[in-house]
Amino acid sequence: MSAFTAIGEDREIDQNEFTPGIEPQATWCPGCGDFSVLKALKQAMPEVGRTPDEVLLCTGIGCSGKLNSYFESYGFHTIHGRSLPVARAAKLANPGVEVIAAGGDGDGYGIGGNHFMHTARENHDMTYIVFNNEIFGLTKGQTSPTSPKGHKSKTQPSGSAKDPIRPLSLALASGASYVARTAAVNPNQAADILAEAIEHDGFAHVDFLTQCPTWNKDARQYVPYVDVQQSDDFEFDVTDRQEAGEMMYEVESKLYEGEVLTGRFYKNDRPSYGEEKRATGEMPEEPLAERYFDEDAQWERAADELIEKHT
Amino acid sequence: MSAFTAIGEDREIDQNEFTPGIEPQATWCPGCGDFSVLKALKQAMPEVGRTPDEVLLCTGIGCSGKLNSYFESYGFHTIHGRSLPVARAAKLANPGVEVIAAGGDGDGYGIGGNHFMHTARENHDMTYIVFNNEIFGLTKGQTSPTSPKGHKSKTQPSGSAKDPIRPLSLALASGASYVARTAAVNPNQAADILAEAIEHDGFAHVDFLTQCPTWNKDARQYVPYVDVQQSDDFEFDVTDRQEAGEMMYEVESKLYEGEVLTGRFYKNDRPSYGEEKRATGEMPEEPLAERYFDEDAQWERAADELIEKHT
Amino acid sequence: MTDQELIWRIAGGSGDGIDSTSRNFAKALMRSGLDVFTHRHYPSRIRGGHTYVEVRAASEEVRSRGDGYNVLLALGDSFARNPQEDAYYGKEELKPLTENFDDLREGGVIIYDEGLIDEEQAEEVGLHEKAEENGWYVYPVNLRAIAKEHGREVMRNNAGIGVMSTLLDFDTSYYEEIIGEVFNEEIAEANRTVIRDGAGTAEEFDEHPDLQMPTAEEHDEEQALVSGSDAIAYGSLDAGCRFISGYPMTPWTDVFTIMSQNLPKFGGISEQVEDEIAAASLALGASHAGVKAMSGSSGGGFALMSEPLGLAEMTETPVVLVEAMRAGPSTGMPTKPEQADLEHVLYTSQGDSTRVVLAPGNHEECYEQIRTAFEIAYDYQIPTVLIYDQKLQGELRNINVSFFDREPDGDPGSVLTEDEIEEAAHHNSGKFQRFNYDRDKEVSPRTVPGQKGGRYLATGNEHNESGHISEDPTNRVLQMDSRLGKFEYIREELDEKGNQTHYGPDEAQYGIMTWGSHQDTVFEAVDRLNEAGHSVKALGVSDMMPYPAEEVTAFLESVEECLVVEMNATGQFRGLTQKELGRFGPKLSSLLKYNGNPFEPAEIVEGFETSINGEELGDTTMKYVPAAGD
Amino acid sequence: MTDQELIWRIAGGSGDGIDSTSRNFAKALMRSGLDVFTHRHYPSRIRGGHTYVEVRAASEEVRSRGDGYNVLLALGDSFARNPQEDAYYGKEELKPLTENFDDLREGGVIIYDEGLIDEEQAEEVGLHEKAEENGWYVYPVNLRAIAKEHGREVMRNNAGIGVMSTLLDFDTSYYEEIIGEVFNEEIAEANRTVIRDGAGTAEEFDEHPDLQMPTAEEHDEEQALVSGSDAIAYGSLDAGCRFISGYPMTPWTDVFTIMSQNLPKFGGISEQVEDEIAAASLALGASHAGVKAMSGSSGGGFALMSEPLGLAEMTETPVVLVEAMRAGPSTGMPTKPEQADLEHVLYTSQGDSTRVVLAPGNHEECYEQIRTAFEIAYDYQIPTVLIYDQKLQGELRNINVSFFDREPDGDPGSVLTEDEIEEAAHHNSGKFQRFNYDRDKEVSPRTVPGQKGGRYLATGNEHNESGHISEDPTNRVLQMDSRLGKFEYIREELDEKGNQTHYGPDEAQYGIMTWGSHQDTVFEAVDRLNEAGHSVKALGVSDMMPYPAEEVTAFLESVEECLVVEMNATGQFRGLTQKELGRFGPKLSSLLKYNGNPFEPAEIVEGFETSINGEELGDTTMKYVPAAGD
Ligand SMILES: Cc1ncc(C[n+]2csc(CCOP(=O)(O)OP(=O)(O)O)c2C)c(N)n1
Ligand SMILES: Cc1ncc(C[n+]2csc(CCOP(=O)(O)OP(=O)(O)O)c2C)c(N)n1
Ligand code: SF4
Ligand code: SF4
Ligand SMILES: [Mg+2]
Ligand SMILES: [Mg+2]
Repeated sequence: MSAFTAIGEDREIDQNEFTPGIEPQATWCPGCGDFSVLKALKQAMPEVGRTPDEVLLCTGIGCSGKLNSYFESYGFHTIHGRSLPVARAAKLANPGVEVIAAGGDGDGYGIGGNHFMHTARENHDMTYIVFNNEIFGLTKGQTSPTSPKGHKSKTQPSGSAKDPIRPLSLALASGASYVARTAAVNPNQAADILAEAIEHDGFAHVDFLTQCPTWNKDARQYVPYVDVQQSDDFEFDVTDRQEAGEMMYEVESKLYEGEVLTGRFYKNDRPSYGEEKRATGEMPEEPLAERYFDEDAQWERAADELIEKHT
Repeated sequence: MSAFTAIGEDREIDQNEFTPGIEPQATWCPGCGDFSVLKALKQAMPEVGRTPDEVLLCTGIGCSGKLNSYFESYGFHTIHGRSLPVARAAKLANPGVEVIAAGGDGDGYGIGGNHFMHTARENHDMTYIVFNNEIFGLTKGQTSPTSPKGHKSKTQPSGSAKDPIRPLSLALASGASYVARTAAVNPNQAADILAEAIEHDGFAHVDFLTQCPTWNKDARQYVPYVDVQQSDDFEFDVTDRQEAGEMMYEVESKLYEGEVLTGRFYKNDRPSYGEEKRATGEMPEEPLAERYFDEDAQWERAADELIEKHT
Repeated sequence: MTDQELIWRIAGGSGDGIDSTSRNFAKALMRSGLDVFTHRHYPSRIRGGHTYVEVRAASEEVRSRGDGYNVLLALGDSFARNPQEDAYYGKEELKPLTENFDDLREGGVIIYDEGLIDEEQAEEVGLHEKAEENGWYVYPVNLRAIAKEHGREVMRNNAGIGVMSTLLDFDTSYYEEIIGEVFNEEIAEANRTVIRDGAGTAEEFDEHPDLQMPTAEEHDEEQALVSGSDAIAYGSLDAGCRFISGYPMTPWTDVFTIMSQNLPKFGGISEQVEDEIAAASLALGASHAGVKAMSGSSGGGFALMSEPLGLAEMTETPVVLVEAMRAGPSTGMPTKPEQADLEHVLYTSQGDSTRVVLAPGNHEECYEQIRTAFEIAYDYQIPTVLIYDQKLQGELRNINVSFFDREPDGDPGSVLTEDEIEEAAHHNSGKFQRFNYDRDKEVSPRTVPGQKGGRYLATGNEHNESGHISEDPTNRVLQMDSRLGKFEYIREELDEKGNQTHYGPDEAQYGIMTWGSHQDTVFEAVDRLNEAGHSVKALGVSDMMPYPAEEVTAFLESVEECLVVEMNATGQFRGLTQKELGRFGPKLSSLLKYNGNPFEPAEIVEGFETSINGEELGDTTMKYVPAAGD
Repeated sequence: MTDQELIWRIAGGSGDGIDSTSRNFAKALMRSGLDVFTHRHYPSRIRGGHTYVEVRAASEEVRSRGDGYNVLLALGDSFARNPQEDAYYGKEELKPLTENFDDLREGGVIIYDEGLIDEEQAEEVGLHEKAEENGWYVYPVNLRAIAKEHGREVMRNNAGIGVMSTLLDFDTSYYEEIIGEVFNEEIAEANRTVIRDGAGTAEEFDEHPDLQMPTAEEHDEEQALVSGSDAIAYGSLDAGCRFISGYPMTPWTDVFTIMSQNLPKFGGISEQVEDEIAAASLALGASHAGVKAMSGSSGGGFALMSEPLGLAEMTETPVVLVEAMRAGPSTGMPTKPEQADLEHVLYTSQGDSTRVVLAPGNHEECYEQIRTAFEIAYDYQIPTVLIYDQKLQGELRNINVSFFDREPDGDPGSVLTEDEIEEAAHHNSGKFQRFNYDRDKEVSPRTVPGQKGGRYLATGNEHNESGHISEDPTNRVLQMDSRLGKFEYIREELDEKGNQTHYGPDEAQYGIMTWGSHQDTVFEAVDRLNEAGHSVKALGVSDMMPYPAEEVTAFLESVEECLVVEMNATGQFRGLTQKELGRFGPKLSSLLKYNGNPFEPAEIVEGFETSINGEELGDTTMKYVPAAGD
C-alpha cells in the first residue's frame, strides 16, 4: 500500500477545505486582484478532484507569494523567483502529488525568467500561475517586466524606457504545452482555466491578470475583458502553434492598448518530462518517494555494484 | 576634446591588429569551430571601421569565453553567463565604445538565459555572439540546452529527455531587433553577418554554429549548410516579424534533422535602449564616462539640490 | 513646556498615513527647536496590519530610540474591515491599541480613535484596568468623525494632532506650516480645520496629563531631517557616483529609490534590472567603462551578488555595494532590523576575501563612510561594501544642514589619462600592462575602453601583468600578494579617517563595544551607567575589513571586561574580534537581541549590569553570552 | 626490486591519454601488491597544454603526494602543432619535458618521446647539462614511431611503459592484464605489441638507472583504486541518496558525473539543470517531497547556491551539498587546488548560519563523512555541506575493498509515517504542527506531501508552529533558538563519530593542525619530524561547524606551539580556530601555500623547522605567518 494515502483518494471535496483555519482571511489590500486567484483556485480543486493533502503549492515572494498562507494544502513558500525549480523536483520525487507553482510577474518573468524558460521547455507536468499585476506589489510599486512602456514609478520617475516582455509568446517559444490568460474580473473563466491547466499533462502556464489598486491606480482594472473563445471576432486553432503564436502576439499587444483579451491560446499533447525521462530509463517507474517509506525496500549497495571497477 | 580619442578615429584598419601579441595562437582543439568565430570577427572589424582600442569584448566562461584571449581589444572575460549585464552597462556608460558580448550555448542560453531575454527586450545597442556547439565544451562534454533530444553524455547516459531550446525564436519573442545564424563552416557569410550585426543599432543576436569535434564527435560538422538568403527554396521578409518567426521555427527544427539553415532572419529598426532612455531624460546626452575625465566638469552637490526638502 | 522628553507613538494600519504624519510631526518639532529621532515598526504587508512610528524629542541631543514611550495616538487599522473580500478579521483593528500597551510608561497618554476602535471592545481588552494600574491618561475621541466632517477620513491623523495640542500644550504652528508645504491650499485648509476641531474637542476633557511638551530653544543653525538612506544616497551623489543598478528589496529599496529619483537630475543613470546578479554585474560594467558606480541589496539579493563580487575582487574593478540588513535567515522578517549579515558580507564568494567592509554607526557616518567607500574603491580598485540595517535605514534624525556642505568628488580614482597611458608600461605587443607586479601601494593604474593605447584584458581567471590568463605559480603568488597587500595601505588611510568612535571617560573600568546602528543607543546607555556610578566607556567600530586591530587592542587592553552589543543570535562581531584579536576572548561577553526589535538604552543598561554581576537576564528578549572560561 | 619508492610522472598534453595510462599503471602496481597514490596537474584546457600525473608507489603505506619524483615519461604535447588552425606555437610541445625539470630528484630517470620532442631542441633547453648536474639517466626513444608501427599514435604511452619495463625491471603482466580488460582484443593485442617493442628498444641502452621498482608483497586483502570523488559518490549512494541535481563545474563535476551515471541503475534520478540556483532549489524540492537529495558545485556555482542554502536553513529542509574547492577568487585557477572557500561555505547567505560543515581529510573520510552528512541532515533537518578540494577529488589511492562493505541507509530521517501523523500535534484547523516549540533534541518531525493529515507550510519567512508567517518577537526567539539549538546535539553526535584524526606521539612538544586534503601529507611530515628528533603530533580537523571546541582545546593545551597548515592566503582555518578558541591565538602560527600546487611533505617539514627556529622561509612558494605578538 502506498505510504501516501491522500494521493488519489476518492471522496467528496468541498472547496472550503482549502480555506486554512489559521489565516482564513487574506490580508491583501481591498480590491486586490489576488483575491480572485485564490477564489478561482479553491473553486477549481473539487473540479479536478484533489484534496489538500495531495496538493503541493509552491510560491515565490511577493504579494502573490502569500497565496500559500490563504490556501490550505502542503505548501512551500520559497524564495523570490525560485518556485519552479523547487516545484518540479517535488513532482519528479513523487509524481502522484499535484504540483502547482505560483508567483508574481516580477517573480516569474523578472528574476525567475530563466527557470520559466527551462521549466517550460522541459514540459514538467505541473501548473504555473503568474499573478500578473504589471507591477512589483510587495516592494511598493516599482516597474515590473510587464509594466507598459512609459510606466512611471518610483524607480522610473520619467517613465520606463523598456518594452514589456511578452509572457505568452515566451511560454510558447520556450515549449510550454498549455498557455492561457485569464483575469481577476473573470472568476468563472478563471476557475475553468485553472482546472484545465491542472488536468493538463505537461507544463501549463496561466498568466493571470490581477489588478493592483494600490500601486497601479490608474491602470485598467482589466475590464471590459473579452474571452477569445467566446468572441466571434477571433478564430484560431489552439492546437496550431503558428495560429496560437499570432493570437498571443495580438493579445499581448492589445493589452497595452487597453483591450483585455483572455482565454486559452495553446494546447499540445507532447509527453511530459516525467514520461520522457521514464522512457529513457533515467527515472524509476514507482514514485521515488515511496521507497523511503517501504520497510521492505531493497537498497542497492555501492560495494556490490561498483567496487569491482576499481579493483 | 574627448578623453577617448580611439573612438571614431578614422584610419586604415588591418585585421591583424586584432591578433594579440601575447597569445597569437588560440589553443582550442584542432578542428574546433571557435577558430572560425575568431577569424570572422577579425575580418568584420575593418569592415565596420573599428580599431582595437574602441572595442570592448565581454565574454562568459567556456571554450567560447577564451575568445578574449585571442582577440586584441579591450576585454572583460566575466563569469559564466554574465557577459550581457556587464556589457550593456559599459555601453550605457560610454555609448561611443563598440560593445560586443560573446559566450557559449550553455553560458548564454543555459545559466545566462534570463539576461539574454531581458537584454534582448531592452534592445541595447550591442552585438551578442553565441558560440553554439550544442555542448558544454570546457567542462568536458555535458549536454547543453541546445543539445538534441536523445543526446548522450556523461551526465545523460541514456540520452537527454529534454527538447532543446529554440534560440532564434526566443530572441525574437524577447525583442531582439536583429537575429541571424551562421556557421563556422561558412566564413564569409559569418564575417558579413557579424559586420551587419555590429552595425545594427540595437540588440543583434548571432547564433554561431561551432562544431566541437572533441565532445560532439558524431555531431554533424554543420555541412552542407544553406544560406536562406541565397537559396531559392526560402522566401520570407526579414522585416516581417511573423514570417521571420516561422522561418526561425523551421530553421531550428531542421537543424536536428541534419539540415543546416543559416542567414539573417529578422531585422527591425525600433529605437535602441540608449535612444529610448535619452528620450525619457533618464540618460545624459554626453557619454557619462567623459565627465570623469573632464577637468572642468561641474559636479552637482547634494546639499544644493536636495537638502532643502529636509529642512 | 517642560524638560521632559516626549516619546510619541502613532499607530495604525499600513496605508493609514502613519509614515507621513510622523514625518511631518518630527519635522515640526525639529523646526520648533527640539532634537528628534524616529523609530518605525511595521509588518511586511502593504495595507493593514499593525504599524507604528515613534518620535522621540527633547531639548538636548536625541540620538537613539528611547525606553518605551509616553504618548500614544492609536488610530486603529482602517484596513482591518474588508467585507467584500471576505477579509473582515476579528479584532485586528484593535491592534494599534493593544499591541502598544506593553511599552507605555507610567503616567503616559493614550488618545484613540473611537471612530474605529470601539469603546466597549477597548474595555474588553482591559484598557481601563491597565490605565488605572499605570496611571495612564486615556482620551477616546471620534477622530474619524472629525476628519469626515471637514475633509476625508485619512485626515483623522491630524484630528489626533489637534487633540494632542490641547492636552500637551503643543503649539501646532510649525506643524500647520508643514501641512501648507505638502498639500495644496484647499486640502491644507481642511487639515487645519481638522486640527482645530480636534483641539477644540479636547478642551472638553477635565483631566489633563502631567506630561507636557519639552521646552524648545532655537537650534544654533538650520537643521535637516534625514534618514540613514538619505545620508547614504546623498553621500554617494557627492562622491561622484552617477550610475546605480539595482532590483528592489526591503530595506535597500530606499537608497535605490532616492538615487533613481535624483540621478537623472544629476546627469547620471539608474537601471532597474532583471535580478541582483545583473544589478551587480552592471555596476561592474559601468565601472570598467570609467564611471563611478554602485549597486546594493538586502539579504537574499546580496546573496545573489556573491559571484559578481568575487569577479570585482579578481579583476580589481572598483565598485561600491551597499547591503541593508534585515532579520534572516532567508526571507526572515523583511521589515525587521537585525545585524546578522556581517559574516555573509565579509566572506561570501569563493576564495580569500579581498574587499573592504564599512559599517556606519549613525546618519553622519552613513554620509561620510559611503564617501570613503567610493574613495577607497576607486583609488584602490577594490570592491567596497557598506553594511547597514533596516533600523538605521529608516530612522529620521536632525542634523546640521552645514554638515552636508561639502565638495563633490568627480575623481575617477587610479585611472590614467591618454597622455599618461603613452608613458605607461605596455607589453611589447602594444597591450597595456594593467596588472603590474611593481606597484605603488599595491595599486596598478587602469585604463578604460575607448582610451587610445589602453586596451587590456580583465578576467576573473588568475592573470599575468597584461591581464592574460596565467596559471604560473610565481605569477599567482605575486598577483595574490598585490591584491591582498592593499589592505595595509587601506588600513592606514582608514586610520586617518578615524571611523571608530570612542565614547565615555578615557579611564574606565569596563568597556562596551558595538558596531553599526546601535552605536548611539549604546552611548546613551554609557551616559546612564556612568551617572549611576559605573565606570564604563564605549567603542563603536565601523571598519569591519580591514579590521582596526590596533585601535581595538588599545581599547580592550584599557578595560577589565568588555560587553559586545549586537543584534544577532551568534555574536558575529564578537566572533570577528576574537578571530582578529583572539587573546582578548576571555574579556569579551555578548549582549544579543534577535527578536526583530532594536535595543532600547535601558536594555543595554540592564544587560551591562547583569554581565558585571554575573546574574541571569530577566528579560528573555535578550541573550547574554559570557566569555568562554579559561 | 628494491625498497625504494617510485614516483613516476607521465607528462604530455591534455587529451594525450595521460589520465587513462596513469590510472592503468597505478592499478597495475596496486594489483602487484604495492600501495599507490596519484597526483594530477593539468591546465584549464581541453587539448594540449602541459599536463602530468604522478604515481607514487611503495611497499609500505603511501598516503600522500611525495617530495618531487624520480621517473619521468615525457610524451610531448601532441596538440601543440596545429598548422591548419594557425595554432603552431613555439616550443609548447617541449613543455612536458622542460616543465618537469625542477622536481626530478637526483639520479632520476627521463624517458622522452623523440617522435615529438626533437633531440636538438632538448639539447637547446639544456637537458644534458642538467642531466649531468643531477645524475639523471636520459633515454630518448621514438615512442611515436613504435606506436604507429603497430597501431595508432596514442599508443605511444604504452611504448613508454615498455621502455620502462626494461629499464626499471617492471613486470608488465598486471599492466597487460588491465589493457585486456579495458580494450577489445584487437586493440589490446596491438598495445601489448607496442609495449613489447618498447621494451625491446630499451634493451639497446647500455646504461641502466640505479632506481628499480619497489618490492611488492601481496596485499592482505583485495584493494580498490578510488578517487575522493568516487568515495563521495559511493558514500552518497550508500547513504540512500537517490536524487542529485547539478550543473557542471570543475572539480565538482566528477561527483556529479559518477552519480548521474549510477543513479538510474540505483533507481534514482539525476537532473542536470539550467544553473546552480536551480540545482540547489531542486534538491530542496526533492527533499521536501521525501527523497534523500543532494546537490553541489565549486566556487562560483556554490556562490549561486547561497540563497537556496538559506532557505533550507529557515525551512529546516534536510539537504546535502558538496563544495569542491579550486583556486579562487572568481574563476581563479579552475584546475588547481586551494582551500580558500571555507569561510564562504561557513557563512554565505544572510542571517546567522545554521548549517553543518564537514571537511574530510582523505578518501575513507570522504565516504564516511558524506554518510554522516546525510544522517545529520535528515535526522536534524539541517543543510549539511561537505567541503573538499580539487586535490582530494582527483587523487587515486588504494583502499581495502572491505572498507566499502557497509549497509546502505534508506532511513528518511525525522519524517513521520501516516500512522504517526495521526497521533501528532495539529492546529485545531487540521494543519500539522511542523515547527513545534517543544522538541526532542530541537527537532520537530516533518511530513511530506501526499501524506494524509500532514499538510503544512514551509516558508523562508519566520513562521509559527504551523509554519505560517509570524513576526511575533517571542515566537521568533523560540524558533531561532530551536534551529540554533540543534548544534549542541549534533556536536555530541559528531563527537561519537570521531571525525578528528590524531597522529603522532601523545606527549609531544609541538602540534601541527590541518584540515581537509592535506591531512595525510601532514602526517607523513610528522613521521619525518619525529624521526629527525623533533617532538611533534598532529590533529586533522574535519568538523568545521559545529566546531569541535573541546577536542581542539585539549590538543592545543597539550602542546607548546601549534603550526596550522592550509592551502590559502589568509589562514582561514586558523582564523576560525581563533574565533572559536581565541585564547590560543598566541600559540598559533600558519604555514600557507596558494600558488596552485599542493604541499609536499618536505615543505611541511621545512615550514615546521622554520617556525620553531623563528627563521625566514627560504621557499617563496609558501608563506609563514607567526603568532600575533602579545
Ligand atoms: C532575491 C530577492 N530580491 C528581491 C526581493 C524583494 N522582493 C520581494 S517581492 C518582489 C517583487 C514583487 O513583485 P511581483 O513578483 O510582481 O509580485 P507582486 O508583489 O506584484 O505580487 C521583490 C523585488 C526578494 N525577496 N528576494
Ligand atoms: C557559475 C558557474 N557554473 C559552472 C561553471 C563551469 N563551467 C565553465 S564553462 C561551462 C559550460 C561551457 O559550455 P558553453 O557555455 O556551451 O561553452 P563552450 O565551452 O561549449 O564554448 C561551465 C558549466 C562556471 N564557470 N561557473
Ligand atoms: S499591493 Fe497591490 S498586489 Fe499587493 S496586496 Fe495590495 S493591491 Fe494586491
Ligand atoms: S572542447 Fe570543443 S569547443 Fe572546446 S576547444 Fe575543443 S573542440 Fe572547441
Ligand atoms: Mg506583480
Ligand atoms: Mg557550448
